[in-house]
Amino acid sequence: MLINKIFLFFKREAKLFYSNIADLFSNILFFFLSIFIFVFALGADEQLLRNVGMGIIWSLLLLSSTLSLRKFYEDDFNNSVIKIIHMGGISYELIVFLKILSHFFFVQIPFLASIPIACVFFNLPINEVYNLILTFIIGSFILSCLGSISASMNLLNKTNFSIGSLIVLLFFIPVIIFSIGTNNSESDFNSLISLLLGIALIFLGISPWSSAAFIKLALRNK
Amino acid sequence: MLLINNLSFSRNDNIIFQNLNLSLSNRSITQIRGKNGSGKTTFINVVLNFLESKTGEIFWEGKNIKKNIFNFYNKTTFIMDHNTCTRKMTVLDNINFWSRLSSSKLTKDEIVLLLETFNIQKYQNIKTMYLSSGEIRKLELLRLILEQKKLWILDEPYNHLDDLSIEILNQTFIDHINKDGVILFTSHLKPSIDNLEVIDL
Amino acid sequence: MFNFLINPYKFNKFVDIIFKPLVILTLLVLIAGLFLVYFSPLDYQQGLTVKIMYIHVPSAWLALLTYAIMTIYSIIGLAFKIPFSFIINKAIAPIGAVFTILCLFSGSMWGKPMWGTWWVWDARLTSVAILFIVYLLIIFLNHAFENREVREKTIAIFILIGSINLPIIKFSVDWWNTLHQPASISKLASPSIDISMLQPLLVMTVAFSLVGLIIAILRIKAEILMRKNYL
Amino acid sequence: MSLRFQRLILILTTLVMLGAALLLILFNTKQNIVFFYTPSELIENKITSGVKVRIGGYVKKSSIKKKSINSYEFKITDNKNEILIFYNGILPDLFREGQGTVIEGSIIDQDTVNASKVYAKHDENYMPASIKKELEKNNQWKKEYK
Repeated sequence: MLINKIFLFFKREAKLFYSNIADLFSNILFFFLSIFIFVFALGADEQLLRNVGMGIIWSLLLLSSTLSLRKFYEDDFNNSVIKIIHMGGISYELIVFLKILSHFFFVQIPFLASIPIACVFFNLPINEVYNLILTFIIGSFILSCLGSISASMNLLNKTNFSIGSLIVLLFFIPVIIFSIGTNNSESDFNSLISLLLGIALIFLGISPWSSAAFIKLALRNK
Repeated sequence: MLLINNLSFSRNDNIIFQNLNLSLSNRSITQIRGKNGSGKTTFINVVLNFLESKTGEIFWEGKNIKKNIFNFYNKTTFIMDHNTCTRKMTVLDNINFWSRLSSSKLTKDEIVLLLETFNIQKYQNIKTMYLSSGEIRKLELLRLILEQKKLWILDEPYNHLDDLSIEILNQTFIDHINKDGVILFTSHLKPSIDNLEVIDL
Repeated sequence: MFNFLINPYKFNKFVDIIFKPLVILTLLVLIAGLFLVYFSPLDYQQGLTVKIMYIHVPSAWLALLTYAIMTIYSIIGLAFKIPFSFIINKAIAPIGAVFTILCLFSGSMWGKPMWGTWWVWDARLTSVAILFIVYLLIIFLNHAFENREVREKTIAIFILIGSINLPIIKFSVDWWNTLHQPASISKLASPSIDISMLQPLLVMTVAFSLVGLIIAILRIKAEILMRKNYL
Repeated sequence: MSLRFQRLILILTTLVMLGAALLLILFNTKQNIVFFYTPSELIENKITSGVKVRIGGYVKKSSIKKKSINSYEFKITDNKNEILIFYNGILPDLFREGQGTVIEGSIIDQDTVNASKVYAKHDENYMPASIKKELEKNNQWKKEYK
């Protein structure tokens, strides 16, 4: 049954998450250290920190979770586990889809726990913290989709590694615009959230197909 | 059972192989032999539809495999020339993953027995990254028995194996043939198996 | 009849016939365009500054047109496996990038005296800036992969994803409040630009596209020569 | 489940997702990507003072007062509501009465804004200066050409 195999896939991802947990912690540590650096660089002016807080937290979250994107397919591709799973009866498109979901649950959601602590450093008002968490849930899902596209694209790239992160950052521009927009008092909160949801759905729709195309291409030329 | 008809493959206009015909019936074992770089691995990958052939078709039980590729995969165990176990998972986790992915009906006791015959039961709960390459290779070959498929396709199965393990592997091959199985493997060696058909690339 | 658009040999033959007349025609149109621009009237509001339009608008249109052509060729290349389309993608991406930077630069020169600023973050300007970054990434990608097939298909897929940006650029001025003014020339309504200024604009557009075409032909021919072994 | 069936299901879900995304985006973009607000929108939303905003509209006829060198006071209108602007600085060339403009500044109270930056907005109409004179002579000058 396909559904059993899907559960099996998630079980394996959970095991791998558990054995890679040090990676995750070092990414979160990177996030906090860069926040400290920002605070020291800007000076401890409370009003200033409050004004720029959400923007800084969002961009640092983005940068530190792009750190983990290189690992997205690399291991499974190098030891051909992708081929084995495919031979087990799951199409590449579905593998990508499951991989995106598991990346979201096992890599992005733990970051969520660190957001309230980060907000304390910037003395952000409670409604901004709420906005940040809500937009980050949607935004990190988009990040997982984009990460899947860029990581699969980078599988055979031996010369220019930074190009994958460049593409993630490029397509993330609208997400940042709308996420920060939720703090604007005159903009409509609900419609911004549904805009973000719309973008998430678009990328969720196209990323299985494009990532699977890249993976097939990479397997063929390995 | 497996019929390969007029198969050719080329990469960037370099012809790797051309007009290859092959018919594997039940209870047969076939070796693809050739020098390094003669296209053995490529041939295996074309047969398994991981690479697109230029001309020709492949039939499994009378049906073109492209019509329903998962039907074909469902009857096939593929051992690659490199290791496919996940290095960060334990031996037992790897085995559980493989057996459930292929919906194998082996019980836990049988698996433990298998591990004992291959002499790796003491590493059960150790991550595979700490095993030696010969032990990892044996773990890889466990999949043959674990998945209980009819068609075995192996790419360089003798790599990293000691003499004793080679003998066990040959014996496994013969057992499988006697159970109506079909085996296709590549190697540059000359293993001593009865009724071995050899195709030179 | 249109085989030269997808077949490199026929493309070479066709281009060899038309190249010299094309160069002469381009020179003539360019000179005519510059003359028309020189003698074109001053705007009732903007005075002399309006003449920046004759560079800004054609380069903006051609930046979009180049990307649209790349998108079409990517679809053709991926769907029908025609290698010539990847040659075109590689050859014309830098041309599009140059048109985009020309558009941004001239727009900036125009914005300072008229709007009072070099740059604002409104939807039209931002989306064109993103188009420029997309062009740059396409050029980078051309140097990123060792394997030719991987490189070409990757770029084609990337171009397809990036084409989301095209309608955003085109309609940004209609959908949202922007500092940038809406289009003066559209298919449905009569142009809100006087005929004496429309003429030089159209001639300049033709001249720009001919110049772009000549550079594209030269680059495509060079690319075909480089890949002679693969085609 | 065969490969084709999996693909079919995935294609259908993709189409549904893209359709939903299209609906969500089309219904919600209009009010969100704005470079500026019109005076009416500003008054409707009752924004508290001190907030930074951009306001766009036309400069009201005969409302520009020059208080001193580089210090101006004028009104922005969208033909319904108007907002009083104070500005210190150099105005762009195109800034004149009846012309479209966008200002950036902080709100003082309901309908007064302290501008920190003034942009002139020009419309999509281009016309030679000589023709404008002729049109005005013949009384054919349309009001929409601001």
